Amino acid sequence: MTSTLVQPGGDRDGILVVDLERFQGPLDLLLHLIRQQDIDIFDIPISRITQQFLKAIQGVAPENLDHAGEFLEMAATLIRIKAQMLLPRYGEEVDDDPRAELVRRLLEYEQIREVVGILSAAEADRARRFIRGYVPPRPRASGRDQPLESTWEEVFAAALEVRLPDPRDPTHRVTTREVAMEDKITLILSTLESVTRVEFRRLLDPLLGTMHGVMTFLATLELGRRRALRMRQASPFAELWIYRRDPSDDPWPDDAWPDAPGPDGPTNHQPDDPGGIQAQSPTEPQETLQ
Amino acid sequence: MNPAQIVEAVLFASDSPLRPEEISRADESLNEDSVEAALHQLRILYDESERAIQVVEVAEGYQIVTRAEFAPYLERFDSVPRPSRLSGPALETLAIIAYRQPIGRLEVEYIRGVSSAGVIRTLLDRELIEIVGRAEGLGRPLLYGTTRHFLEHFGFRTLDDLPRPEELPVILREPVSILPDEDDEQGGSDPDPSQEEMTLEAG
Amino acid sequence: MNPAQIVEAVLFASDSPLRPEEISRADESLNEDSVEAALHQLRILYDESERAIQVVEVAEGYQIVTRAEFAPYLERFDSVPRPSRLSGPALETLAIIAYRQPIGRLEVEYIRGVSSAGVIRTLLDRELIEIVGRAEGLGRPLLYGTTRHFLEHFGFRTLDDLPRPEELPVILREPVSILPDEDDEQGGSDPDPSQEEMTLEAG
Repeated sequence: MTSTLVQPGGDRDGILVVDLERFQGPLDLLLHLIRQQDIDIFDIPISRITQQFLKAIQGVAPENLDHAGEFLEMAATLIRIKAQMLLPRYGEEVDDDPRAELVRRLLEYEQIREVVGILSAAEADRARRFIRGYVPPRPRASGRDQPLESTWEEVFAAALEVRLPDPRDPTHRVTTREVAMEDKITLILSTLESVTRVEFRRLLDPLLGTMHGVMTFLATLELGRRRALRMRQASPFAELWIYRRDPSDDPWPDDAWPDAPGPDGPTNHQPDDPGGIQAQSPTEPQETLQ
Repeated sequence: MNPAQIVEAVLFASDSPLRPEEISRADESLNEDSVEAALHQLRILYDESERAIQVVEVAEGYQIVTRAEFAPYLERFDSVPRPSRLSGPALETLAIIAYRQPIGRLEVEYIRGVSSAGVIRTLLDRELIEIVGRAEGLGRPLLYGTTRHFLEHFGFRTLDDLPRPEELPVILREPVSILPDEDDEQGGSDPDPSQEEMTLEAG
Repeated sequence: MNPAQIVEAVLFASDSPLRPEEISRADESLNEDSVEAALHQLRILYDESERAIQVVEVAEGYQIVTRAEFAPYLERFDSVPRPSRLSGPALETLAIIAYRQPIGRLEVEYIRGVSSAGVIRTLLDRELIEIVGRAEGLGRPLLYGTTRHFLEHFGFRTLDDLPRPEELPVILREPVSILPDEDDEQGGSDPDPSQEEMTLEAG
């Protein structure tokens, strides 16, 4: 029912060649693929879309693409849905369709894109109306002269709500940054400063979620490319070991690290950080990753 | 000094939109109603005398701005400060926060499909959003909402100037699929994710 | 668009006074003479319609300003006290500073989890807090404490009157260090609060 569009630059499979940089993220890319081919959102041919999605993100170097991790995560989601579609389905309930959540997100995202259009138009219109350019400075009433209506009860209520993030409380982990590959590169390099080899799995923090894992792996690959480390895996699915690659070092030493990992080893990823608090990057909102 | 003159002087001297009750602080003779009346008078006066400036209602207040048709002349001047436009990610994040406020970062990121800490920081810096509270539950994540400056930046009077979710077209959605009882016409096994989940809830 | 309208728009939107030859850049149809004529026209228009604003010539050129006789209203507008309440973030920050003074901005930000420069400025502005010294160490950061005005406003004689009940978070009740790794497990390593981001093994 759908006529596949072959655009200039499209290959013979009819898969659209898209310029990934144009897209805000994986949902934007998915919407584009669906819209371009006039696909019924409620009956997405997951197999075809997955193929097209993978093709679109293939060959793009992670450092050239914002949110590379999120694109990969979406690819994983699509593959999972595709696999679930192959399973026998019991009944025709909405909940049974593995695509349902994706469809909901796509529709929601489509609405957001509509709102973006509205905001953009409003912003452009507003930008054509200029406010007064020069406002001479006038004496401002000192803050102290403004009657303050706040009561001690309010201050005290705020005091009771103060929560100090406890780094050792696994239910209260603070993440202050978006998942950036640069951070993971720092993590790997600093780990390899104190030990000469480490299991990839040890670089992962199960509480930080998939995106961190994907990014850590991408960072490992990138460092491999830069010849900053070596990777070794004895057999498929075996533990992946990462080795420091330093010309002055014996590349395969029998370091004590895997047997006796000390708590103060790998955690000191920023040994030069002077102030402690500064390292927290307090200018960023911190929230707990659930 | 008539009220319209006082209101004009105060609006002219202000660098941000003013609410009628704020304007009324200029003189004991003024109150919210007389300021509203004076504002009305001023708007008519500016319109009838074909002035290049006008009184607009924005961000829950009033402000004097140039008429849009004079923009081409003003854009030629370095001495005319121009507000910088927001990036695509910033607009997208603002759109979500505007409709879903109060909302936490993780929810924004799930809707956008990409991490958003950096863009949220930018919006906080530009005072387009602010922290409006903390959610209950694990870690009590921060919740964000739009500011009065957000309204000003986009020239909205209030948040109600944004279209309601049900007024937003959803291009991908086929007209028939809006009605759940017409599911069959879509070809039997098509799933129909529950409609109420698809609309944004204005808040 | 007549010349007087263009001149009005340009003068209004410019952030500095403009000379006639500068104003004439707004449109090819304008020159110094036509701008002078338009300025004259505008001055008459403002006078005759008894506006609160006027076109004045200053050393650097022309600008639109409010008439001198409206100054009292503007002064009053600026000085009439506005009752105000502290925002949620301001209350939280004030509570932290009250209980942990003297305290630096970074420590406040560490506890709150968000950047706090703006809210600290607000509290300084309101004279609820003041700079009480500088910390030792890198950059010798400023330390903040509460003011006499704080005590007066909230009805305390001294800081010792601040209630410190059991339910107050330990971090505020006792002078415990907020630096997270001063226990033995860390083997005396340098304080590094960022480690929760990077800890390799889940606890």
